[in-house]
Amino acid sequence: MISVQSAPFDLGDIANRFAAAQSGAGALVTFSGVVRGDAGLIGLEIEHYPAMTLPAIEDMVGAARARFGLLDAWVIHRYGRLAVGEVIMMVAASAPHRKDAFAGAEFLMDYLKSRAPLWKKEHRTDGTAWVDAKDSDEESLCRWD
Amino acid sequence: MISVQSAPFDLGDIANRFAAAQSGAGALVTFSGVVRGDAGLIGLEIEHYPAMTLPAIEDMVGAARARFGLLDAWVIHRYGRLAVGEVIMMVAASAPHRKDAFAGAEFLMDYLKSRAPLWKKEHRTDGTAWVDAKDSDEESLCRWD
Amino acid sequence: MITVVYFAWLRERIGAGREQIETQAETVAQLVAELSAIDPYHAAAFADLRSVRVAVDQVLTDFDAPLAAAKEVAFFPPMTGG
Amino acid sequence: MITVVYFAWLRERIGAGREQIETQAETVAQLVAELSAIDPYHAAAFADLRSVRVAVDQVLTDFDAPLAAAKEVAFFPPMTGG
Repeated sequence: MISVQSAPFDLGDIANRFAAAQSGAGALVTFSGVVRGDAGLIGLEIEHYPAMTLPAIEDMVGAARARFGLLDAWVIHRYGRLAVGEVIMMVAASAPHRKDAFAGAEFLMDYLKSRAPLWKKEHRTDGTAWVDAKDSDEESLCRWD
Repeated sequence: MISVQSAPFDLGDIANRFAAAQSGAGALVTFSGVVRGDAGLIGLEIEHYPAMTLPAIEDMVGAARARFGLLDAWVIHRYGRLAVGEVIMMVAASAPHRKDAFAGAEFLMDYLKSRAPLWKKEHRTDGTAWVDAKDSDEESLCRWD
Repeated sequence: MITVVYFAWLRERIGAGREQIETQAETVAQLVAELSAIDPYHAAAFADLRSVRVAVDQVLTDFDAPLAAAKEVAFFPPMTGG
Repeated sequence: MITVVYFAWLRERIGAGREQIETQAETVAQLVAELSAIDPYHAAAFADLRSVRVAVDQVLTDFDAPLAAAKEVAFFPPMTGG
């Protein structure tokens, strides 16, 4: 299941639905990204490229499944305005063994961070600013080359 | 929160309670281990050393928090008889950034696998057998040295 | 005729998310040169191409890519999803 | 007097999860030698120490460890939690 949506979602509900949908998995890993309450931050605004986002994420999920033998992988990503503490996105990955489930989830996160067409803008008490891509995210992606 | 229990638990409920308990976290990682339905497997029986299990896991959680700057880490582990498909255990880790949340959860899993006083016995259609420790689990643990 | 779309600060700097362009450009780089000549806002948006990424028909590519029969070219900053 | 506890296949092989032992052993290894002499079941349990782990007063240690004032010594196979 891949969803790019403005509506909030319940991470526990998704985790349970993901678990229930698996067969043969011994390991389930989830990652959830949350709007971190840094000093002065009011919230995030997330923009995306609707015609490209879903196909790009589908490609990443396909690559992760093939590379790590994942049994399944789900991605949910929100766009629009999010308040501090809200869940931005979630990845779930299942595999027979834990190593592949962890690696698959990390691989997906690295690709989503730097290759999915989404952009974050911070709304702060002192103004707004687009979030700069981090060198560390690009380096994190390189380790899968 | 650390719990060693025979009762089943709802992983989505734990994931939501963990998320709600965090403050300042940008990244939440959960791992859930499930009884994999290998051919001939009826279920697992998990034995543990009650006087040692909780303090041993507390030490691991303390080490993970210190090493990766985790904001929080929860461990729930079941013992007793589990059927195929049941959740054996769950780890949740939170950190400001994803790298530490992933590493903290993997570190905890490696230690729980090989250093927490728990033992799995397989009940199979053709008999019972204690699960052998895997060399790969010991090697996985060594990477944190 | 090609559709050009912009996201994030490129969209804000140019003042539009989408425009139709009549062009003979054969590569992305040639299209960028034409777009930069439209007005100072476009010029500013493309002033430092190290901060600009491009997708042709919704597939990430680079500035040397041919446009061929492309219908939609998108320009945006490095992604910050996740 | 020391309490010795066994888990998993060591418990099954010895046929008991717990026993009280009167011992003058100064190290875990000396205790193992005494326990092995009790009967063939104990001997079998300790036949290959590469497959046995030990905790003294609920802390993992090794066979060289002193018993000192230890109250409880546990023997078990390599752990298979998680």
